[in-house]
Amino acid sequence: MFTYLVRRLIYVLPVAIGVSIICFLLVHIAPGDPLTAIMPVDATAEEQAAMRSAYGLDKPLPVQYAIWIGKAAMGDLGKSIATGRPVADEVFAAVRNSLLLAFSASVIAFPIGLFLGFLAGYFRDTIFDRLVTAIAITGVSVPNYWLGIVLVIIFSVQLGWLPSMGAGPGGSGEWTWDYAHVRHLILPAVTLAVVPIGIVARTVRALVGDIFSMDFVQALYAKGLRHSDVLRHVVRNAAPTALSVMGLQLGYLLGGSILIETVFNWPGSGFLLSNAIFQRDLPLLQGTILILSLFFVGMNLIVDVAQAAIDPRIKRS
Amino acid sequence: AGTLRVGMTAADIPLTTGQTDQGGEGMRFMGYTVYDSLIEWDLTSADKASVLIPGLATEWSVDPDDQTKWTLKIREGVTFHDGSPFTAQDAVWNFEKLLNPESEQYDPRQSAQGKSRIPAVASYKALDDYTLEITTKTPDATLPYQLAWILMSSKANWEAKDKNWEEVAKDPSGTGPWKLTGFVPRERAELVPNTAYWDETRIPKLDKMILMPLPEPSARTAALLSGQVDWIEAPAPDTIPALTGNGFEIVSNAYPHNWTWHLSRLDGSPWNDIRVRKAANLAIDREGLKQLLGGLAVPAKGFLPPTSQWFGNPTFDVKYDPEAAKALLAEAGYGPDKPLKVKALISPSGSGQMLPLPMNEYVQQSLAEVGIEVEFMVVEWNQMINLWRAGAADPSVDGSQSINFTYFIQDPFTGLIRHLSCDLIAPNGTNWGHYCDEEMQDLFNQIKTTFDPEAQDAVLRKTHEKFVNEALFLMVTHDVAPRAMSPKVDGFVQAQNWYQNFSGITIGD
Amino acid sequence: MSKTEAESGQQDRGGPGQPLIIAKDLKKHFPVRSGLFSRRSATVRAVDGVSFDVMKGETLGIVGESGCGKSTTARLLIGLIELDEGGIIFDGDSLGGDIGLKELRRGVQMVFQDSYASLNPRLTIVDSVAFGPKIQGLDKPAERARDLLARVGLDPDRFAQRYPHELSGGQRQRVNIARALAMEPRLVILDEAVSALDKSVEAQVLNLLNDLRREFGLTYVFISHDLNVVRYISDRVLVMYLGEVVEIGPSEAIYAKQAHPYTASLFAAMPSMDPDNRTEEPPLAGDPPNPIDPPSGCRFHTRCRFAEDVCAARKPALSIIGGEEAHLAACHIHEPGSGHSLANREAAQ
Amino acid sequence: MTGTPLVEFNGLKVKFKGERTVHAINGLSLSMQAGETLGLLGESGSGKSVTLKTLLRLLPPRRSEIEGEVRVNGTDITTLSGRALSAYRGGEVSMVFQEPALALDPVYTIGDQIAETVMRHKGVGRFAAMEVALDMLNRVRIPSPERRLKNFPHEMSGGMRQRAMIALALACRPKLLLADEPTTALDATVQIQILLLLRELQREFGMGVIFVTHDIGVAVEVSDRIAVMYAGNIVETGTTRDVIKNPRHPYTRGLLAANLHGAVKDERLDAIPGSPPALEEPPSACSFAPRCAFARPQCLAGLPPVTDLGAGHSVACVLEQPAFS
Amino acid sequence: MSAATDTVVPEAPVITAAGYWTGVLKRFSRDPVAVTCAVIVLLLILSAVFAPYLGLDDPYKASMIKRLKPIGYPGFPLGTDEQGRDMLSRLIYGGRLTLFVGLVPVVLAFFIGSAFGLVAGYAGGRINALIMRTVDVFFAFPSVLLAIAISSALGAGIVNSLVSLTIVFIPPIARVAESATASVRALDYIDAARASGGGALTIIRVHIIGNVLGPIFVYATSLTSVCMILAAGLSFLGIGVRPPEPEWGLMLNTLRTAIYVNPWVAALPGLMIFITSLCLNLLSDGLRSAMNVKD
Ligand SMILES: Nc1ncnc2c1ncn2[C@@H]1O[C@H](COP(=O)(O)OP(=O)(O)OP(=O)(O)O)[C@@H](O)[C@H]1O
Ligand SMILES: Nc1ncnc2c1ncn2[C@@H]1O[C@H](COP(=O)(O)OP(=O)(O)OP(=O)(O)O)[C@@H](O)[C@H]1O
Ligand SMILES: [Mg+2]
Ligand SMILES: [Mg+2]
Repeated sequence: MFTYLVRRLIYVLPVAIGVSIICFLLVHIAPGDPLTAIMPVDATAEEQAAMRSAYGLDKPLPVQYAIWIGKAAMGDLGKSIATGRPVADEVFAAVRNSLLLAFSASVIAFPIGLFLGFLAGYFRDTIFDRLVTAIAITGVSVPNYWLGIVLVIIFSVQLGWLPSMGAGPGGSGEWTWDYAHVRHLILPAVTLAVVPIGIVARTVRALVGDIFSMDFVQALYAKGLRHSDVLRHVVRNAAPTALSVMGLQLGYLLGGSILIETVFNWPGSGFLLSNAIFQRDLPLLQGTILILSLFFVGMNLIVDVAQAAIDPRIKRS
Repeated sequence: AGTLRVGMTAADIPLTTGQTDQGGEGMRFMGYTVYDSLIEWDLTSADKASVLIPGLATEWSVDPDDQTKWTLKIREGVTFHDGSPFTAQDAVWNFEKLLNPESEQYDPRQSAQGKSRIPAVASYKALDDYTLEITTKTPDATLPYQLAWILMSSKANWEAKDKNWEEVAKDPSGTGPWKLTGFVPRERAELVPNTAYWDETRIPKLDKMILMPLPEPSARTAALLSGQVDWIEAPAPDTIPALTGNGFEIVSNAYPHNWTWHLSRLDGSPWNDIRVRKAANLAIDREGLKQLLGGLAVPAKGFLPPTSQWFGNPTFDVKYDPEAAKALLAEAGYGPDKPLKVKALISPSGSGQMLPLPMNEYVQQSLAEVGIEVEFMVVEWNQMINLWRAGAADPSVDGSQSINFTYFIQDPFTGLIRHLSCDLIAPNGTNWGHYCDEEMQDLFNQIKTTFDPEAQDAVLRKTHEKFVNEALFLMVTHDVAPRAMSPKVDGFVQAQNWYQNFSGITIGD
Repeated sequence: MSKTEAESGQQDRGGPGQPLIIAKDLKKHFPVRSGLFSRRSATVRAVDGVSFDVMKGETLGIVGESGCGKSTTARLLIGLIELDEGGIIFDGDSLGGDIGLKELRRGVQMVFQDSYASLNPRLTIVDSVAFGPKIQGLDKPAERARDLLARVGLDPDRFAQRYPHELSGGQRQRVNIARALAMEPRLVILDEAVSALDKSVEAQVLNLLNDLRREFGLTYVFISHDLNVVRYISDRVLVMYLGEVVEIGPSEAIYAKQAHPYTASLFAAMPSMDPDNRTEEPPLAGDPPNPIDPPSGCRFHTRCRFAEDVCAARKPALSIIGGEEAHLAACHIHEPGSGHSLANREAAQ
Repeated sequence: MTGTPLVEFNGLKVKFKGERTVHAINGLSLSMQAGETLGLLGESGSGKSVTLKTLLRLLPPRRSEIEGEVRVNGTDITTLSGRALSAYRGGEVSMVFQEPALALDPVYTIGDQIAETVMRHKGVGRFAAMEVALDMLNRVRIPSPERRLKNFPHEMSGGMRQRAMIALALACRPKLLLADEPTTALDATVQIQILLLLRELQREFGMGVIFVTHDIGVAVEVSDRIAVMYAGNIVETGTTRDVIKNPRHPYTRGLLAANLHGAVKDERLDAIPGSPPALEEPPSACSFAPRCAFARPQCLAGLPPVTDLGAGHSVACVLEQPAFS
Repeated sequence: MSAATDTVVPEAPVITAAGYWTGVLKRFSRDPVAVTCAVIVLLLILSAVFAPYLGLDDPYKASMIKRLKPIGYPGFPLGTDEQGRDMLSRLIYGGRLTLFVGLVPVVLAFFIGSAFGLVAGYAGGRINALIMRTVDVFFAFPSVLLAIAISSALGAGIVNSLVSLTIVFIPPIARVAESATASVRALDYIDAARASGGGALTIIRVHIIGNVLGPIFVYATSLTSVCMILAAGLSFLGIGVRPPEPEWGLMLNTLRTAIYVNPWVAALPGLMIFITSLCLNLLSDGLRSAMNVKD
């Protein structure tokens, strides 16, 4: 297990470096001047040049990368051009909020997805299966940013039950687990949960269906096991894959919530990202994408390792 | 009493250290609230254009012998939120903060926002605690307007924060009617009244004001409708029926802002022909456009809003008269068989740009009806700013003959001079269209050298008359800075200004 | 036929006395990943010094347990995988020297065990058969293919345009044979070509193979684990164990008396067909060892009931059995002076 | 023949519905006594596995239709359900599958899987069940059984897995063991070990065994009686000796010839031509007739009658009718 | 010829020799849901392609007095948008761009990704490592994030959207192509073809492409709905198609504020995205089961 872990870690390194290079290059292939957004519109050429060198944007690309990655490794992602605050602080604060949202969405999505998927896989080719498949396909087909808007109209504007935006009363920054805050979480989390419900349900359905059609299930019945015992075996067999699907979905939720966060003004990484995009805030853009994708890489790693740990079929040496 | 929660259009809390960012909104919510400037705008009246009034300086005058030398009397008894007194030395310290890169307190971020606002200032010194002397590079009568930009932050606080502006940002100190008690980047800022404010009439009546950045218009509306905020800036026009229908109030007023096409005056530009310019101005049904904007617009009668103190009495009536437009075009040699083709730079969005796309399309159609065919070059807002800086002659504008921009036109410089002055031709300045006219230049010089405010206003009126009579811009409309608020909000008077006074507001239950 | 033979260079050159193919000391070790820090990455010694020759017109049977390297040997012979060591001489021409892979493959073709996996599911069978001739630029590949289909008992009018999934296993294997023959090879390697077929169909295919051999003067290398089949079809038999040859000889000789204890066990493991005389004692215990770490010395010593110290210490060489030149076995018992207690008795006999 | 037969099929018919209909078993009748080993011999697709699965009621209920009677120890098992069915499965009858690698749950240890069955049927605790599991592994002669108890299936070799599978099947001392080609996936040297092991355990446990294979040699090694299946029916049944030494059905004879035992090199083999029928329709005549060298017009007229040749030897072929002999 | 005599096979009913795709088509046509979806998608595509000939209003023609008219307003069956443009016309023209931006990247990625995957899968070794490790790097980004990152870097515009979405979808397709190729590569008939002297390119062309394209294609079709939603999402964020082009995501964005005035009209573009992606998904599922490709 240990060597597996180490090998997996070593394998992650080049990927992480590749990711950082892409993050770095992304913002440099962009046309236009990154400082535009923060300079007063009528700044003179010298003022612009001075600012450019203050932000280190006048050095050759490889040098900029080396400086950037060196600092990044020390936890210093530079300062946001727009706000002057350390990018790392901004990103981590935002990622915390995104995580909160992603976890909440998972808490909604995974049990539902698992439940539906399992039942559909179990009752394969029945009306119930069709129904679940329909739900699942609807889930993956609905543009969730649109759904979010629709939910806001219904539940915030029309019914006035739930807040439409923000992560707390008065845009509060400190999250606490009280009703006033949790209210804010409901709509975005539900919206975000729709896609993973579909994906998890579909995957688990296929998985459980496949497992049920495997020989050993017949052998289990042949042993005289009851239905419930056989289900236990099936669940145990499906668990590693289902877990890894859910892990990946969690990663996707974190990286893919930008549209939802924009719709709900949720102060998370996606919202930060869209601000960074809009303001062409280079360091912030780089930092956010880097952190999110590294988080995703890490999530993949955890998923793989966890899967290896619980799935005896995967060779661990 | 009560707490006012405001949904701003900015994406972030403006810079808190003094000189703000985030444009006019930054100054509005984080500038004139927490800070004061030496000379300020009168924000008490909704009926007339606002004028300059004493701020931290009680009076100012120029030396009649040396018209570059200004003396300002500093208000006595003013203290910062941290308790330290405000003196002439503090004013000097604040100028150094913006203008002198060698100084300890130099802050590039504030400098980036403030330096270009006071181009006239050459030097400054404190003659005593309450007398400040400012020397300009050349005689410049617009200095008071320039000084209205500069916000004064506390030196004592900066020193207490280890001379670190980032620390200051978290707990800033100004002399303004509001104190910033805390903020979460991109989420909220909390302001409470400064009960020791020097102008008792402007001590806030509220307990608290909370600012929330809500850049997305429909998110702002939803937030207001669902009771998460009490006040939103710039509600989308289409949401206004829904807002008023639900008992929310829309407040608006004209203010120094215009939405124009800045025309290229390079050789070969069709806009060099005054008949074409006038024709275009006559082709647009501004009332129809107002409808598109939900009634939230003031149709342009000139470059400045009709209520401006500098509007004057232009002879060219900017109105909708397509027949006259067609006639003018025919005179200029264009007609149905030979339509005039022009290329126009627009962007799909941008702060303060109102609804650039629908509006430009409207303009496009209006012009098409009289025989001007417009081809758009659509670029992103940030790119647009670059192209605006680059000027009409730059290859990157790709031969576009106009650029759609909204202008902050609050003072003589930003309102008139910067657009057409020969020495500010892009890329050295913001004269995008390369316009250069002797007579105009002469008027600009007069503005700068007329130190008597009344006389200066007269020159400004004359200048604006020339703007209009020669149809130097395609003058379309003015924004009215709409804001929507819950019926609980009371006592707000919307001044004809970019900035507003929040002190009189109370909030009921 | 003579023209195409000339084209594909398939004439006999060395005369009947020269073996059609000689395998000299073939070695193939597959690396397998093991622990991250282990310097020595493990290898599967799939084929480890295998030598034999195949005479023109004869059928050499190869038998051995699963994983002993039969398929690897076959793939080496036809150049599908690269040799690590050793050499192949085809009718006097050495591979790599006198002839290249291309020439070798014209002379050697192969039929695989999995009749389904060895046909492209998206090609009609006539296209599958015609593929080789087309590549080689032989003329009228489609016609040739139809002829061959007819020859293997599939009426081209009914079958030519079918897809593999529309055929039964036996029919697919016929197609595979036709496909191999389309290249006009002189040597056909049949890697478990009949193992997956039902007994009744297997017999049909064996009959077909015998007919074709006679008709085209083919030489076969016939790999199987069914000793009955091998005995029926082979002139000589080669027995492999963990990548090595343990015994080789004329099939009658080997079936009459197995010299190597492993061969003997293999034969003893055949189910008897006599209900009155059923097998009472398993000849061997346990499974074949892992080829990743083969036992030292004689690789069979871990399972051999005659094993002595010498067997673990030293690898036995192939030595002649019973004075018959063609019959060789690699066992210390048959190696006089090897130090094995039974060796002398053997010599004395 | 004494007492009730252990297993008795009476006109069993199994039909699969779905994308295409398959009449897998067509009126199969067969009986076997307790303690007897029956070899079920036949080509691929002849319905051997379906017969066994019917015995265990493992056929997919929604896609299969079963007609006829199947009695085990006198009870008609086609009517069993719920508790009775699970007590029957594994307790009275258990099964060894062809591919132990697929028939064992990959994520449970061998020990767990055996113990689970024991706990289910014997109602003992986990500890006691593990003891039984260990004992069983010992009996099937798995080396170092303590260690193997904790192994997952993929950590064992093919032969070992099959031994474990057998241990599992026998853990509850069933009266009937079904073995579906348990040795086809194994090497010859391992196969014979398993066959002998099964034979020995059968004697030891005194259970009845139905052993499915397509290899006559294997059938000879283990079975007391042999039943030859073709296209979903039994064409010939008798003691092993009778069937091997005196095969009467042309198909049995063909199979024996195709076994190549004693075939002379270079001599043409008496191969059965063609391939088995597709079974899309229920047979209305002798299914083998199209491939039969001795086919007569009568063969195609109707289902062949079953002729009892005495001593339990019976053949379903018109040629054996007295009219022909 | 004696061998043939005893091997003439008395065959059960001869299965008509039908090509693989005929079978797929047959199975597909038996799936009512998939067929319905195929028809809807086809209609959408046709109406998009032939939009100019449908006698629709000009999708760009604005009218300030006819703004945000409700569904069923005379002359505007689906109402008008915030600039008084005909919604029906804009939705149909919008389908044009949306489908274009939604489908073209998948098509491009299909070709490019398949090419990479084929080469990597067939060549193995170093080449495989080089290609697949690069793919891994791109895989390390959640797709939405990658699309947004690239699009925001390149700026708004149709071409840029196409580029960024294509880049996003190349890695997953390459992965599927690689594993499909590698598994086909391991089959005996490839060895047989190699033994017949076929060169790598010939073998890829004759024996591999035909067998891997199916699964890759099915996978790619399952990406179309993702791609379309994503493309519309980019426009929705303002980094996709630029106004005033009618594009569903963009329309959704510009109509967002109109949701208070005329929620039904404002919901239409989202509904179109939803219906289309639903159909694409169901279509892809139908195709998958018709082609009998496992997940
Ligand atoms: N490409 C390969 N990579 C790694 N190991 C391999 C490879 N091919 C074969 N081996 C290993 O080499 C050994 C010999 O394999 P080979 O296929 O030649 O055996 P075989 O005698 O044909 O077995 P079988 O009877 O099962 O077909 C086996 O242990 C196998 O796992
Ligand atoms: N679940 C099922 N659904 C449909 N058809 C089936 C099913 N199970 C078996 N069949 C069909 O029933 C027939 C008999 O199958 P069975 O598995 O009993 O054959 P077998 O004699 O065991 O063959 P083998 O030796 O290949 O195992 C075959 O034609 C098979 O296709
Ligand atoms: Mg092999
Ligand atoms: Mg079977």
